[in-house]
Amino acid sequence: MRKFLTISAGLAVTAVAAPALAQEAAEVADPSANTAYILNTLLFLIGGFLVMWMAAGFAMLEAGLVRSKNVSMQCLKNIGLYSIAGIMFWAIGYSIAYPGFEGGFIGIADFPYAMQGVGEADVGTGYSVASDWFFQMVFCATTASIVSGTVAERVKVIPFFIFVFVLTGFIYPVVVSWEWGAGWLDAMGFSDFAGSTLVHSTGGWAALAGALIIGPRLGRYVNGKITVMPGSSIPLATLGTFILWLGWFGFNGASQLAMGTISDVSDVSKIFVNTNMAAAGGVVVAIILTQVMYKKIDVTMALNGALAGLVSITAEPLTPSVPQALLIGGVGGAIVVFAVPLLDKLKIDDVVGAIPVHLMAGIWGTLIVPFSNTEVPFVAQLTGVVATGVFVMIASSIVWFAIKYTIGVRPSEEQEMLGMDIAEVGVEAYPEFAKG
Amino acid sequence: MRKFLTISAGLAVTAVAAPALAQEAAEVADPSANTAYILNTLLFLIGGFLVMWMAAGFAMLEAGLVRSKNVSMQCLKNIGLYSIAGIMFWAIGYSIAYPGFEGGFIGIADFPYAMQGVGEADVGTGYSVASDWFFQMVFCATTASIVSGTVAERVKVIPFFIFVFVLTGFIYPVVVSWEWGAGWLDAMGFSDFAGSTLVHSTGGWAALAGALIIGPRLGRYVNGKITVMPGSSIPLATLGTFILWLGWFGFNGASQLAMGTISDVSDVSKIFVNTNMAAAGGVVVAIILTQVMYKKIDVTMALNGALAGLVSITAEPLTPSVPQALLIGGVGGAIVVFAVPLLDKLKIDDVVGAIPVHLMAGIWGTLIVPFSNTEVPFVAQLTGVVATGVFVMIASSIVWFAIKYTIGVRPSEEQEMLGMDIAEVGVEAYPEFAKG
Amino acid sequence: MRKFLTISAGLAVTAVAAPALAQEAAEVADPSANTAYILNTLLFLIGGFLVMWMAAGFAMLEAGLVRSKNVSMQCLKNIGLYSIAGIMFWAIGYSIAYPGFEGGFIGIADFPYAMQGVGEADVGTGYSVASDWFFQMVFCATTASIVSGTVAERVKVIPFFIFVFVLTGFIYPVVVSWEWGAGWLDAMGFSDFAGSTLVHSTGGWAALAGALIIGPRLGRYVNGKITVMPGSSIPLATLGTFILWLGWFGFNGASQLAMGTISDVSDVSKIFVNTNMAAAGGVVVAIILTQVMYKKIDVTMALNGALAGLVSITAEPLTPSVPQALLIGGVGGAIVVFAVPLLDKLKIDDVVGAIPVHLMAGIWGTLIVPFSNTEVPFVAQLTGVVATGVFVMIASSIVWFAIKYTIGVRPSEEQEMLGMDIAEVGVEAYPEFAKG
Amino acid sequence: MVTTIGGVMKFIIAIIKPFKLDDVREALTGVGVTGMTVTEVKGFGRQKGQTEVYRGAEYTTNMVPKLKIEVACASAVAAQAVEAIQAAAGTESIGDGKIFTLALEDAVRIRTGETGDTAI
Amino acid sequence: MVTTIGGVMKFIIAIIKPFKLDDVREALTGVGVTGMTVTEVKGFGRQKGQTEVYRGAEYTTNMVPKLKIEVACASAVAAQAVEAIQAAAGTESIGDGKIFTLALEDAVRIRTGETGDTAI
Amino acid sequence: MVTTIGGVMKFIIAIIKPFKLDDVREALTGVGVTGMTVTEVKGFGRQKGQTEVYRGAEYTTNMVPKLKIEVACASAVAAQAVEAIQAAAGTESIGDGKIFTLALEDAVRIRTGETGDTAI
Ligand SMILES: Nc1ncnc2c1ncn2[C@@H]1O[C@H](COP(=O)(O)OP(=O)(O)O)[C@@H](O)[C@H]1O
Ligand SMILES: Nc1ncnc2c1ncn2[C@@H]1O[C@H](COP(=O)(O)OP(=O)(O)O)[C@@H](O)[C@H]1O
Ligand SMILES: Nc1ncnc2c1ncn2[C@@H]1O[C@H](COP(=O)(O)OP(=O)(O)O)[C@@H](O)[C@H]1O
Repeated sequence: MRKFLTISAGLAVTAVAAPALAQEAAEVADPSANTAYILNTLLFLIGGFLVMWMAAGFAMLEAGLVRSKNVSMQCLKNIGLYSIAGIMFWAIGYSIAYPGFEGGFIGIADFPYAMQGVGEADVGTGYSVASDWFFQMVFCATTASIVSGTVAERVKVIPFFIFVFVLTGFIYPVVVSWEWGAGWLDAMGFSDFAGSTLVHSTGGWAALAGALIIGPRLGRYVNGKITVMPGSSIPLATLGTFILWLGWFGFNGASQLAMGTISDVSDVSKIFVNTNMAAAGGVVVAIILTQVMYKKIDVTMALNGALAGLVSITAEPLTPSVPQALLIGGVGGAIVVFAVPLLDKLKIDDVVGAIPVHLMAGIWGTLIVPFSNTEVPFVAQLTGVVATGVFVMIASSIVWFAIKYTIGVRPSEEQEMLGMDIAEVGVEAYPEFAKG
Repeated sequence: MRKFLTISAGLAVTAVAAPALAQEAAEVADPSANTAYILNTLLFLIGGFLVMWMAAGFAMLEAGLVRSKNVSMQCLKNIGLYSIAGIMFWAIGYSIAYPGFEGGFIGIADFPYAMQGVGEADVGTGYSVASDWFFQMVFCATTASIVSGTVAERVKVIPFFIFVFVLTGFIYPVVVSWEWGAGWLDAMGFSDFAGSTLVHSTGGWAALAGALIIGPRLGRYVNGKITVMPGSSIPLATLGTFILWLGWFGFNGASQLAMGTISDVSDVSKIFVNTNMAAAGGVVVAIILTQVMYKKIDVTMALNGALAGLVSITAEPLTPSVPQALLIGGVGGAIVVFAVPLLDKLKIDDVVGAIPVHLMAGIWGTLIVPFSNTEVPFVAQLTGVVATGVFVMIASSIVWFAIKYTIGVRPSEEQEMLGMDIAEVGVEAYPEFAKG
Repeated sequence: MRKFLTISAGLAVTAVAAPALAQEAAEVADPSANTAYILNTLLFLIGGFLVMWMAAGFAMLEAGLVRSKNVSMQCLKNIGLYSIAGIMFWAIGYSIAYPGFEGGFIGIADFPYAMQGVGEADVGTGYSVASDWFFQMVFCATTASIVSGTVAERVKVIPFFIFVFVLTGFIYPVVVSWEWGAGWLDAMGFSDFAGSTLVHSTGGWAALAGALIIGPRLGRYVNGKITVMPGSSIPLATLGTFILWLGWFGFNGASQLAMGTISDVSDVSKIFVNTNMAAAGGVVVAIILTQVMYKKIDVTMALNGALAGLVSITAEPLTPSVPQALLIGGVGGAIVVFAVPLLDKLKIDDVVGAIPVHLMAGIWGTLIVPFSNTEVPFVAQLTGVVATGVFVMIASSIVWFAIKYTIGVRPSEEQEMLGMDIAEVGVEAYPEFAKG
Repeated sequence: MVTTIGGVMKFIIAIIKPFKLDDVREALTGVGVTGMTVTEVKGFGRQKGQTEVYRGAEYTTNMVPKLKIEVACASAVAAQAVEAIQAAAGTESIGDGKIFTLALEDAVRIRTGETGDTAI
Repeated sequence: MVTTIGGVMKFIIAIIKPFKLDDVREALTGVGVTGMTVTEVKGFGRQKGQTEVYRGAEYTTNMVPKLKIEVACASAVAAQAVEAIQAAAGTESIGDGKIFTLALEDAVRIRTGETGDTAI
Repeated sequence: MVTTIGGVMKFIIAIIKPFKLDDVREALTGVGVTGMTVTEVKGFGRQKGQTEVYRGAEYTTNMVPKLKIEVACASAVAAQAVEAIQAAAGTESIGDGKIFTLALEDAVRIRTGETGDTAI
């Protein structure tokens, strides 16, 4: 009973402290506005560090799913892309994402983005602009992380970083400006709460373009036969998935963008629950399907199922009821189980399953929003999905091709055989362990 | 545009709220009650994501302590059980845990648990019900995680999930209802602040029942000889322990259940300190004892020592002074050092040491509460320990036996030899590394 | 002294914001002061658990960079040192660090440090003393973690723990008292916001003293030739780096020491941004330099680059603009790339690169403070750097020598060959994997 | 240095199922052979590997993990040693393995320099 | 037990580049040799290992990863087997490896007890 | 293809303590043997493994990690090679290992097709 006793005790104390306040509440610098400012900012900071942590999640997930000869490279790409994303999103990204237009297609505000000065707080916004920038930046980095997984094991490091440079500085920001930046999609009524389309599909499309243009890993699809290339470490992949799951509470929860009122914080709580339930649904469905289809439960599918569930709920984590969240996430899990082998049939080599997880589940999540949030027009959702796909595919393809036909994107066959760790990093991931 | 809309909306609410409230501040929800509501909810959310993170801790600890041929399976079980726990605790668990009775033995409220609607906040409770549910759910999942470690390497995945299904949907909730749910134990004055008995012993008893009914791993105890089966990765086990230690600040700290007053937040701080000190005490004692007893310092004992210290302090992390916390945790560390070999003598095969850590240290922590909190009657503590043990052992045994004599609980000898990863998951954890 | 100045400043702002409240502040606990108290404490708690998490970061980073035969030992040392640090900092450390003097050299307040009682809150301080102690303790532990990396693979466990005992109980606290404890350095105007010198250089000097006195690993430098001893797991080292990066938001952000006003929380946000940018700068510079110098990008250098960037900005994460933060961090990254091979030339065997990262970048970060914070006199910074170096080198050398000539510090040659895991821990880190 | 005493010793190479190692060792000790060297190997043969499914793609690992045991012994005991191994390693199922016998011309114990079958 | 039929069988040991394994296996199957045992080894020879840079220090790993293939076969097919391996494993580049042929005195199939070349 | 020139070459198999590898390699280079193949093995013999304590249970790993070195060389140099290995690998302590000498009937260098001792 202590769980309730304590609460009432807590209220009691406040109640006593309160009355004195009552009178001046109206006139003086309303403390609750300041308190709201602090709490809103705190939400961005907590959400921000949780999403930053997702960079580690992607690094571990990918390190675990590539072969050991490419693990160091995957680690390098992940820490590098996170750093580049931060710099680019400050240099021009944020200014393109929030150009200050109404219903526009593309624009740019002053750049690089000027953070506030020491001790400066802008009560007008209701939160610290630096905390908002930080929270937005980590979303940008997430988009790049998605790409690194799909094109792993066969892209040289410098070409990859060049792609990240453009993706985080230009492609992603433009898409964001359409919706969160008050652009034309937003004007249409398109709704993407935390970025199923803006973040995940964008990353997924860029990854797909890469996979198509770069081609599969050497020996992956030989005369119609699929060569399985199992990942080097399942526990690392599992760790990465748990990290991402944790980070997602910040990703979706802090996308409420405010915690200064009891209704906002209650909504954040509801988002936590729905986010968790969608992931759980994705896991359970992936487990059941793989058991039924293969008589074995592929743990990597369960991991992808969790992530697909999370991506699916990201477009609208607030309005669904728990059963709806379970359903939305569960379908995400099913998408993974069916899409992964499908991509193999199409000879599209997606090393970590980022296309099913981020692109396909992202589309599903975006299109299903009207199901729980009736104010959202389906046509707007469809438009958003298509427009993002067209733009990102074209823009990414241009960049991938430009790299391919200039400095080249793939290592030599011998280098790829040898592994990128020896070829480009010079440091093997597990130098002491014999390969069996 | 939602990024700005929401904000202004957020401010609007406060703005609207503020003046209106001014007058009636005394009677109805005054701003500081709102602030308390927000802070209480925030405590649940932070505590909740920290405890959710413990699921990753258990996964890594167990992945590191099982043999490499069963690591994928352990990862699968952990992500699966966390998902099942979430669904079951929503479907019926929470309603059984909080049936709304006074001093009862078993009951159930409406189920599945209805979360609040969008924007809804119930000032009466003083926190968002969704945040409370989330915080309670992760505790339920912890209970299941404890079981997976003890019975690792020899339980088929489906039987294991069935057990988790019952444990999280029924067994754990019933125990919780006795105390936190205002049941008979609570009426007796039993006190278990954050769950040494309700969570850890419950998991430990369920694990013990499993270990006894399922039996040891093949070849573990042959004609009186103990075959040592070292874990596959000490760094993963260490990582898991650090994750659990981190998560425990949420586990114990947020069990204060309120942060809306200066005394509550101060108590949360005190809980952080005591929690950390108990863990430190457990580590130091385990290190000293193993050095003295074996002339070597078994790192896995130090890791278990930290966890035992944490479990020990969980029943009462607030009232002890620092020396008391060190002592309580230190004894926990000693329990591990002596209990682990003892279990081997009894031929009880506990792969990760969850029985000494969660069950035995949990009992110790519960019984020692009166030492620092004189208001708590020892007899109530003893009753709680015994009642929980009897109920959980009986209930768990019924389930384990039911599974054993229907679909069966163990893989075939050959499958167990081969490892569950190949037998049931189809994916080896470290496919590329030669086993030496 | 900034620790207290900041607080009072914080309160000042609140006071201004609530004039009406000013009067009755004396009698009734003024709610907005209470809210500030809660938020300040919350900042310490969040910052505290984030920095506690850094202990896991060091453990993983070091476990990944030592050879597999010493990984269990490295895990043991890290969990042990964190525990010892907590106990020592409570027993006497905090009282030496905050002796309550003005401009003094060394002193001690009552010890062991008395935490507050249940429900007690001291409004005078503006935060819970327990939360402050917790936040300070994890800094102390960080200092010890730095040492373990440098002297890894060749120091017996008990001698190492003895050193940690003195470092965390005496050496570190004395240095802290000079500045944060209102000692003579603080009186001089020395400024070290979050501890580039107090924490990182102190750890770095202690590590350097150890490396010199203990000598390099067997066979590391034979007749002028450098034998490369690659780390056992790059993904673990990468994970460790990401953990540290995450923890650093708490390390620097919470060193603002207050979140109860809109200006404080805005500054915390600015600190988050600068901290992230400095790390990003360190990564990018390390990547570019290694590519240019070696035609390969050594991922371990990129990881160290991130950490060096973080250490560099730690002395002043608030006042720099983003370009300044990038520059400060970038130079840190360059320091690593050049200093690591330099140490090899000097036959100083620093297993994980802690000397370049924590000591050298820490000095750089401290000396560059006046560049962004003109109020800080360069001479004071220089004095602080030199004084810390002299004191820590002397004190640490005394301890290392004392250990060396009594119980001895190194294992036998045969034990070192065999690896410390077998020799002293009795548990191999990866018992099942063949060494290639 | 040593004079070669051709043919008085045999070098036995046995490929067995991993979990049979302890049985084989005991069997060899039984016939007085205490020393042996073991290597992790992968075998190809009639026995096929496990069929696994990874991310929806089925595949058969046609390599089967085996252990290779090398034993040097005097010709006199070779026959019993081979028999002992065969008896101990058999499971009547495909993939039990092979035993190969080669002539060993000479053996030296590094520590002592002893040669011939005294070295073993 | 078995009578030694000296010289009717050969024991072939080939050291090859790891990525040539599948080609070699197919080639051997081509000449009717279906069984083989593979071991991970490190080789020293003319071919030098990769030069890597670790934390600013250059170093050459003078060991090169190789695979060792052991094949027991009847003398009759030994020559073709060796040729098959050589043809399949060659890349005309240093480090391609070696093929060693030893006399195999006897072979036993553990499962059946068959001996001589019927055991292979 | 190659004609078998029986007995002109030897196949030396040495089991040594892992940390002696470099010494042995230098010693072999000293007698003109530059090529060799190394394998990680576990050895059973007089030398017993470390006694370790894991979670309160003592156990002895009766397998000791060793390295197996295989060297093919002309008979002429075999004796010196064996002596070189013995001298370099010795530590006068139990477990130093063994050196086995077998007859090598033929060798082929895959790259060139050279045979006999020119192939080595
Ligand atoms: N011709 C051969 N040369 C070398 N090793 C062989 C040969 N044939 C089989 N082996 C080894 O023996 C193992 C078992 O052989 P296999 O044909 O699978 O079953 P069985 O021993 O029952 O005939 C194989 O995995 C392989 O390691
Ligand atoms: N004398 C030898 N004894 C045993 N193995 C050898 C010998 N010489 C070479 N090898 C093996 O053959 C491999 C290739 O030999 P190497 O001299 O590098 O190239 P190549 O085969 O083209 O002459 C070596 O890596 C080693 O494993
Ligand atoms: N009869 C044998 N056949 C094959 N290898 C052997 C034999 N006897 C010993 N060995 C190998 O030699 C190693 C050392 O032998 P051991 O008896 O331990 O010491 P020593 O060489 O000093 O006699 C063993 O670990 C094993 O690998």
